[in-house]
Amino acid sequence: MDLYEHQGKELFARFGIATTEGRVAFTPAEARAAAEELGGGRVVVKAQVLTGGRGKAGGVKVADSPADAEAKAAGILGLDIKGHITRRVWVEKAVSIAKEYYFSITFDRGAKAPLFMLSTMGGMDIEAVAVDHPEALARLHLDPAIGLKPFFVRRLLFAAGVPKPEHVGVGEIIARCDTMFREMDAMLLEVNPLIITAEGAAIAADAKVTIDGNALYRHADVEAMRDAAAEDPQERMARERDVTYVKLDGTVGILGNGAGLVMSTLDVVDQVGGSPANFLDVGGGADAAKIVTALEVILSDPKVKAILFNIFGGITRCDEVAKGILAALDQLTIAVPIVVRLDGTNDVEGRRLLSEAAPPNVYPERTMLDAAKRVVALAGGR
Amino acid sequence: MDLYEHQGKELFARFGIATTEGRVAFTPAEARAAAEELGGGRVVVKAQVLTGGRGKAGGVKVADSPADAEAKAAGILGLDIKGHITRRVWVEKAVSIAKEYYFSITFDRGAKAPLFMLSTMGGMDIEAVAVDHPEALARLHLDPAIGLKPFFVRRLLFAAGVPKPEHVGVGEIIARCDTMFREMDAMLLEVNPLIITAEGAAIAADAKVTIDGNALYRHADVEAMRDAAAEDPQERMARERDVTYVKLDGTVGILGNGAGLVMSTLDVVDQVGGSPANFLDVGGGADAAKIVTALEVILSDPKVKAILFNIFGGITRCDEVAKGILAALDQLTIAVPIVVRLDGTNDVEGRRLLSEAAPPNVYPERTMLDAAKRVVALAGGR
Amino acid sequence: MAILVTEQTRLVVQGITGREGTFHTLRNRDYGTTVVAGVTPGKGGSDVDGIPVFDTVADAVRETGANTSMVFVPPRFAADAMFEAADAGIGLIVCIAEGIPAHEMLAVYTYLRPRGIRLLGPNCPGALSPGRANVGIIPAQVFAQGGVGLVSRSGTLTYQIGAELAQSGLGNSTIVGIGGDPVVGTSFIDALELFEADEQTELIVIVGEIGGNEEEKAADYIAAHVTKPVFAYIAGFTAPPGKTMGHAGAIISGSAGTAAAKKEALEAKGVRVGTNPTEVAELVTAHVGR
Amino acid sequence: MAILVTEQTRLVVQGITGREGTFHTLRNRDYGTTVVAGVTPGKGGSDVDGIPVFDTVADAVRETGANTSMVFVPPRFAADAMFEAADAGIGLIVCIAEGIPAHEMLAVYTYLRPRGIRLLGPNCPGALSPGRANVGIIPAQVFAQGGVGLVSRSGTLTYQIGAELAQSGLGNSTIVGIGGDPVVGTSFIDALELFEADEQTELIVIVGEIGGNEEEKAADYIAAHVTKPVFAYIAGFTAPPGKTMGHAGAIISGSAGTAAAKKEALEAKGVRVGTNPTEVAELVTAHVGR
Repeated sequence: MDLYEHQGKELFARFGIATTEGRVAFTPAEARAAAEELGGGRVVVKAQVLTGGRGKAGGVKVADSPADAEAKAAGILGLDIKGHITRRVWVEKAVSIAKEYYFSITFDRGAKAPLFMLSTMGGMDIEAVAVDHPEALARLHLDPAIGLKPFFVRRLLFAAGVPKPEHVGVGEIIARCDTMFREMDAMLLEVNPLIITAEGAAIAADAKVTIDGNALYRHADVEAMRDAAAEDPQERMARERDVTYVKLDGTVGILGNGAGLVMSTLDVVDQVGGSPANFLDVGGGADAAKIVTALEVILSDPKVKAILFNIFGGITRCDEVAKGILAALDQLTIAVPIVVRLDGTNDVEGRRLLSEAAPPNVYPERTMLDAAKRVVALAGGR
Repeated sequence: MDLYEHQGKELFARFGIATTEGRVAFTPAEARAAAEELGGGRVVVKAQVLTGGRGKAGGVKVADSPADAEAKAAGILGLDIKGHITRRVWVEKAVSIAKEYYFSITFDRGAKAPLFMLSTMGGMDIEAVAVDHPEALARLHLDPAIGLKPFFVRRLLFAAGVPKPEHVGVGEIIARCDTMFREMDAMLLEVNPLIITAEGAAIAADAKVTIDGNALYRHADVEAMRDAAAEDPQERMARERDVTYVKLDGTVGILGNGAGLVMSTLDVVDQVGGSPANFLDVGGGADAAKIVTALEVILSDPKVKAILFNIFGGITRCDEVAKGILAALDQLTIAVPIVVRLDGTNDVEGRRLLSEAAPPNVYPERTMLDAAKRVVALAGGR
Repeated sequence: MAILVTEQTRLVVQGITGREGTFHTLRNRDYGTTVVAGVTPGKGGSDVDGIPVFDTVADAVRETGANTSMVFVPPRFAADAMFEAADAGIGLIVCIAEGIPAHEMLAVYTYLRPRGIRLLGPNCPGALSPGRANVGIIPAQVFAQGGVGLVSRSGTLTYQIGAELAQSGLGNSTIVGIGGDPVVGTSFIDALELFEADEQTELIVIVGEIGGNEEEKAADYIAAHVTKPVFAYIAGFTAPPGKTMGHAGAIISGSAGTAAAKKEALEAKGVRVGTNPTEVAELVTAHVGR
Repeated sequence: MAILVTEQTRLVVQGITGREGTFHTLRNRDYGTTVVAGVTPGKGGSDVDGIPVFDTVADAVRETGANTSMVFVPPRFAADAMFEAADAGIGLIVCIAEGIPAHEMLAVYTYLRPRGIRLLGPNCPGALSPGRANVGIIPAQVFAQGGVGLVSRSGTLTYQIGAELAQSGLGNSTIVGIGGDPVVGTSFIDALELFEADEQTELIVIVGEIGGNEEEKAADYIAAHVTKPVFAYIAGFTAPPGKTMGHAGAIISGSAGTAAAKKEALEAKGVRVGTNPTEVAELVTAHVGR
């Protein structure tokens, strides 16, 4: 789950990471009030969107007074930044910037270790730095069996060429970010820029934080930060019902068990001339009720002209899937044809249930390829 | 560093370990006031001494009223328990005891892991339980690379045969004791008895805690608990001056560098007919000032009739030792003869310094055996 | 002789008394797997259809000589269960449970790896050596004994490939589902190493998907260390960039980690890659028929 | 060929710019040890009598190929220094520093052991292979090259024994001080295993002391695995029970761990034990003279 900058900074403050002081605002008037609460001086008004590039898009403005903050917020709220509509801004005290650094911790699945990156060339696109000035980007994997020790922070600071007088301040941010990264189950924690003020202090001036969805059960406070309004309605429905759904642009609704099989099904549908309307993985061990729910999610997309069930049961039992299809036909108004391919655990029983009920508009197929061809034909091609 | 029961319980409370409520008292009147503060009901008055067996010695008494607590404290204060004079008592609320268990964590240097021991046969001498009912004493080493996980606590509870309804309460004590053991750098943490009350609650009813002396620099609060008055004056002087000193009963003062070499010197002095007055290890890299200090410690024992310096320099430099001896002769009034054996790093220079100064009453020897024979002769035998 | 699970497997099931645990344990036993014990704290002394249940894995190992554990507990207890198995001397842990926080898995992995304790999963279907043993949830009826070693990041996709191979008359030495989570215990490379050393395995099929760079690393390993023929299938050619498809394994951003890039990397090292399950089965069949 | 420190040793000294660090580094180099680098954070780019100083061990390893580290930093920074050395790829760490908290050492030991990284110490004098290399604080002039492998829990007592052997005309393959702290990286058994495999070593002398049961475990190991003659000396026959004598190694309580009990355990396995340094030298001389 991705956090807004202001939410990330709320966590920064909790872990003692030096950051900017600010307030979140949903209206221009709130932005003015926030600027007043912050002392009435110069502030920065920043669009809160879950995407990058907001600076270039005009989503970050300096304001010299509360009235100016109100005006700047009015210009930013509602702004479309790469398809994300700005619905909130963060108003923070302006700080004197002497230098801009970059710091991040990424959960590196390939190396099976957190990757720490630090650069004195911050504030800009770090991927460009990595390409154009690779020597300016210090990259170090932390051995989780050792954990963050002083030597590791020193290596990072020396490798990035941070001047010695700044080691304490920047090192403190690194160490506290490590604590937050672990304790909050973060998958990404990025500070860009990490500012060195004119007085030599280190401050985390931006916050990009992603929390592991599997760990949210123990971070109710983070779960509560979720901005349901910003989510795609179908994807929200899917999440709330615990199925994995990604909306695509085509006409063939696809439901399967297991991410790999569903991806493969998308490929095959594409190869035989169809266009997938979605990716939907019901996961392992789905029962009938979950199948009903998943069908509801698919059907909420009006572009769907036909649906393909591609189930290869392992922990999922085909008889449960068949029951779910029959229950859905019973409970929902389903106008589109459904092609069903059942294989694996309890497949014989599942196929028997379907053939006995013999509902109209349900087309059983025995192989994945045949099922894909059939559903594309029913959907009327691409 | 060993802690008194009441100090251990202070730490227990800090780590949320359920323990008895009480007050420390240095006089019978304070004991009475403590009993009143605790509600005026039944209390237990317990001698605070850094040794076991106080129950048998009459150091633990139940008192029914504050007046009774005062009387019982009067009987306990001043009590000699295995050579330890009782100078403080712990007055605690009496609790209803249904069962007495045993629990401890020991830093097991052989296994290089903490050893957890749990038994439902507590309250008594656990060494006797280990011998007579070994099956009743669950012993488990904790893998430090895993740390305390729920499965480990379960293994311990099941192995010791703790009834299921008590798993939560006893398990909580085990887990919190583990936290304290690590965070306080403990070498031993023993709870005997761990009481199960009539209501089924688990309470740590005694506390025996030893803290790693090498880690005291980060536990100023524990260092402040030290009862300097209860220490041997010479051993205290040695500790404060950072030399390792153990007082023995003989007449030959012994000073060396390195515990092994000093122990060996004791053996050799004994084998050639002498009796060591002490063990004194100046440690590695002692400078002249430390030598003076160490001599002061040895000389504070009036039984010493002669002193043996046995130095084999590695990190310690023999010239520094020689300078220390000469400085001590200068600064202190030394009436006893000193036999000096210098070998190893800078030994030539050290011997030269001594032979040039040629102080009276200082007898150089070239080998450990010769030095031992000489000092025993000078001390007049055993 | 197959790899990982064989006639030597002596299985203990952690979470045996749960609904799924019981169902799949009994299916595994019905298949012929030697299931010696189950573990559910507090149910020690009972049994599941004759399989003795213990309070701790240590008890199960001591009493039954279990050497392999299958973890079927809810995700928030799974890391604890894996540590318990490792601490009790289990040599192979098969973790079916999914939804385990990545940081917990990192701690488990970091502990197991230098100690040589094998972990399959989490969020994996287990391993099946047809005719020998089945540990996990792979539907065994799909697979026949033979010479194809099959290793996959995906569960159900593995069954699909297996079924296609079976229709072509090809059997398997072992089918290994390594799981698609950010941190899994066994990599493609680990499985390739085992298959290369296994006499029964004549050729190897790896089933990958978009995201990460495990397939690319496998390609390098194959070029350097694998003498047996290797085929591959990659899922996700039509996945749009920047979307998370199901498990965390399937994240793509930019060109790296795409199905096309993986296909290219594998083919550069001589691995023949199919673009759908039928095609990979055809490639293998054509090779064997030569 | 000697063990642990040899002509192949390429030494980096952590804490080289401290007073003791500089003194012993230069002594080690004067002896002939290949000292390639020093590390002091913030002093990277400087040198100590021509030895380049780096900010981190990783830099030192990359630039100089260091394979052995000597740790000469204050005790509260020593655990960090050892982790740094291990993380940088150092294979042998020799920790001279003493006074390190036991729990910190436990963490270091637990990390190093399963990864095969050797640690000598802490609170040890290091290792000396006469004529080849000296890493640590052992006064080299006492020892000559020869066939006696010497391993000891005590620093200065080792010098004493070495001096007695030298007076009898006997030299050493390697002198290893394993340290007397509650947690040390190398045990008697580890050293015995290395000496047994070392061609230069003809016989082995172990120097133990009261406390713990390392000598007893060594006795069992010797009976099972060591073919070369082993002699021993134990210090502490006159130590009173229940007193802590110097380092934590020397705690005795009751009969277990006493010098007499250790002597008995060793003699039961055929190890000849002297009760003072002169006697052990006489036993060895008599054996060699046979």
